Amino acid sequence: MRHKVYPDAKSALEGIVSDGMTIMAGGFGLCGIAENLIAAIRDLGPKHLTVVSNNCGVDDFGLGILLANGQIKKMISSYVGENKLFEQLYLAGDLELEFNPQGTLAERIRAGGAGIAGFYTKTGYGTIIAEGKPTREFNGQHYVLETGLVADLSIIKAWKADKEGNLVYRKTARNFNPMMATAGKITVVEVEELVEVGELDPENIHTPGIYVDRIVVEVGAEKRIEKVTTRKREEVK
Amino acid sequence: MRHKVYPDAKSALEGIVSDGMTIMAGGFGLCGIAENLIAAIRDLGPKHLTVVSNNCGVDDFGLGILLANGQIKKMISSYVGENKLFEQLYLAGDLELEFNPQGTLAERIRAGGAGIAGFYTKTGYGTIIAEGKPTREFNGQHYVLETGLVADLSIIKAWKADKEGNLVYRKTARNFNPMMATAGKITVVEVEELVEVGELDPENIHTPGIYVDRIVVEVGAEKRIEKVTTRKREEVK
Amino acid sequence: MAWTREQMAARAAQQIRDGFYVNLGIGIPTLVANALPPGMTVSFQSENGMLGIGPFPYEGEEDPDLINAGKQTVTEVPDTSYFSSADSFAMIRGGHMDLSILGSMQVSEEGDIANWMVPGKMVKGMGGAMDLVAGAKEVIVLMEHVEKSGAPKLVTRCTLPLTGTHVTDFVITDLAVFEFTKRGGTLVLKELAPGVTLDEIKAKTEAKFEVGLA
Amino acid sequence: MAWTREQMAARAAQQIRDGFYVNLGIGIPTLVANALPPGMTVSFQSENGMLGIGPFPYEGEEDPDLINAGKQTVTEVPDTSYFSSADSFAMIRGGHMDLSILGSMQVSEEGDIANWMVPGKMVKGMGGAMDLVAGAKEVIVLMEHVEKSGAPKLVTRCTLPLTGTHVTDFVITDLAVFEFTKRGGTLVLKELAPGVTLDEIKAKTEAKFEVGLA
Repeated sequence: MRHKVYPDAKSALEGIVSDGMTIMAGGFGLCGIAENLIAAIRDLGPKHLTVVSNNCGVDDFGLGILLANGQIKKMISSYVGENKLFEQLYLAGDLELEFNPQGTLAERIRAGGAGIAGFYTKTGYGTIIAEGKPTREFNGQHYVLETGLVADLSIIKAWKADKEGNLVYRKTARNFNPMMATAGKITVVEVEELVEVGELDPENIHTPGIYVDRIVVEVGAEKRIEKVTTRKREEVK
Repeated sequence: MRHKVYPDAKSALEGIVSDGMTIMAGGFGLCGIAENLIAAIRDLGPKHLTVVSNNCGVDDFGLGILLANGQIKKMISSYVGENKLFEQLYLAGDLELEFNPQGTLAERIRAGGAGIAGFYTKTGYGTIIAEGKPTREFNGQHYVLETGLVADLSIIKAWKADKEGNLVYRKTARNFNPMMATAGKITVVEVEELVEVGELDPENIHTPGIYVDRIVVEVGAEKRIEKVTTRKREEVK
Repeated sequence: MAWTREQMAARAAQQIRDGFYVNLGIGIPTLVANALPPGMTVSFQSENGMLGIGPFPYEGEEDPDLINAGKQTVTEVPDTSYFSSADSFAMIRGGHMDLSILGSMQVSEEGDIANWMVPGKMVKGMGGAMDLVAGAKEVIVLMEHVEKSGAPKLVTRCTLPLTGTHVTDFVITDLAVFEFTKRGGTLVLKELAPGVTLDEIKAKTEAKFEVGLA
Repeated sequence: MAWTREQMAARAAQQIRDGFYVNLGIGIPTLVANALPPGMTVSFQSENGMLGIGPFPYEGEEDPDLINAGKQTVTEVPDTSYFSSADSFAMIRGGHMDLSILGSMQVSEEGDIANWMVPGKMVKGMGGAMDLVAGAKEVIVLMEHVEKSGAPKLVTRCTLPLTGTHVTDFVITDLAVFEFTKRGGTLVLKELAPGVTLDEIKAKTEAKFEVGLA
């Protein structure tokens, strides 16, 4: 048995966070984010972080709490519109920001984890995203060279893990988590349920245990919904 | 309901095979190959085919039967050692052969299906595989540019499909099938079991139905084992 | 009389054929799902990793793990599948989506789209828009014909930073419907909203277009 | 007295540390799995899409859908996972395998490996070997010290077409054990098989090496 299971988020991150490091954080909006691990990073207090994440939480939740705590130097994201603090820090010059098209961001992370140093995509050709990047023609079409991304640490949210780190995600909480699990030099995962080895179906493991270094079971997660949209029972078609 | 289900392999392929086309064929060795679809291609008789497949079957089974029938002009493969006929045709100059490292082949197919025109890999740098291909340095390491691969037709073997074409594979019969399903202009799948929409777990669909154009239920498949290796009951550790 | 948002969505829905796989952007495009004629099989994709999106959940049944790309709570349908963001954009970039319907700030007469950034304003980001316009087989833009200021949004050349070049197939505004003869080809006026005249369109459109009214 | 194939495999097994994820090539490397000391947790990967490989099945329990990269029937273990070939080589190419153990025809004094092609002979293909040597964190070559003809296999420069350049960390032959100080670094003789002399190794080795016997 490998010893991947830690008692809590803080002990799982202690000794592996440091100033100036690059952290990948899974999630799309507030869906599929590692709440306990983000809180532990706030508590452990590393500064000047570069954070790779599709979004940056909201003012008082998700990665927003690291922003509020002045720990983030730079974000690499595709969409960051949901927090006012972000805007203030950015306009004041206290926060660097690199926008990547969402699919390019996802693919850069997959490439980083897969040993692909760079890849050619049509996305962004002819836009400011392509400025300064090499381009190349394939079959008469224009493509932009994008590079693989890796991180010192990836913080991942999964639904279940077994003790060897095999992971399954739940519904759209999967999003960026599987690729980020592959692209972190160290990958720490927060799960809702820890099961024994052998309890997960080997055909349906979304992230094999080889990518997971440390596991913590989530405690007291809020799982906040950003935009509750519902229909009334009368509206049944 | 989309109408993807065909009564048999021949009707599923009729009208969509033609001389000179490129076909991707899933499978690793004889594991996870679309036996009925291969037989239907033999019966329909298209010639001068370029076939992308990790291997080329054995003399009397798998893709070997298309070879024996003189239908294959060129193979793009990583390993073809299992049939004597292949060797004879190749040495006689009657068969073209392009070797790709297995991981490069898998990634080229994934890239083709994912709209990635090319990617940089370390694999093969400094070998004859890299000859004539652009190379590039990233962080002081050398990489070779490989291009995405697509096909006119992909023939896929899955375990189960629902009628919308959502697929699940079984054990190591998955291999090249998922990527090839994404890289065929037309993708036809042969399955062991067809189920109703809603019977497959949405969290564990290996290939979403968007990639699947036509489905046939396999009849009389042999599922031959290339190398039976066993242990005796006494050998239990 | 200009089309309402619902009428614009209904017009866009007419472009959808049975069996299509479609990605809907946020805003007016969201309304297209409700405007489909009954009996059609259409699957909606959400770039955060879901194919087969159902309606909003009943009150009290929202699932924080089940949202669309607009971060709204949604539901499953019988043929739903989930996948990662990388697999989702492989689907989009690889040309597997039949149709992407999205809003825009400007569309040029060459089919360039600018829909993510206004210089001088805080930029939220392009999200998946650049991937969608570069990857979908067909791109329909749904937008108001002019800015609140009255400035045309169908322009000779986009003045705002681009999302993609030569990517638009179809433009539906509150006043008219336009089609490009091909990607990067000629813009053709196809339909007018009731009571809207050709002269009004000419006055409110900077982009060069041909008239091909039925 | 030269080491047997089993002894070579056992020596290779000593390089495996608890918790390692390992890919074993066909031939002698296959024997390494049986040579592991009890109590160690090691996962074996097979590049056709499986992590966590068990022993051969009992007679009559072979499953045609469950084979290793050598196309032999195998079994699952409790933590097995299955994945596609693309995901498998993402794992390999991305540097996630702790160790790859494979056979070779030649290894050069710079750590180049040639193990897939003999010009003039029918070439079967490189399979996954090029990806494995380029991607694994550590590469161990297990091979006979010399050809049947007596020609050295540890050479100054490979005369056969290469599989990878500067990729070898460790070489175990039937006569000796060598280690490279680093990738592309100096080859060092570390151990001799019982009864094998330094002079014998010098006579049978073309590659330049330093002597660092314990």
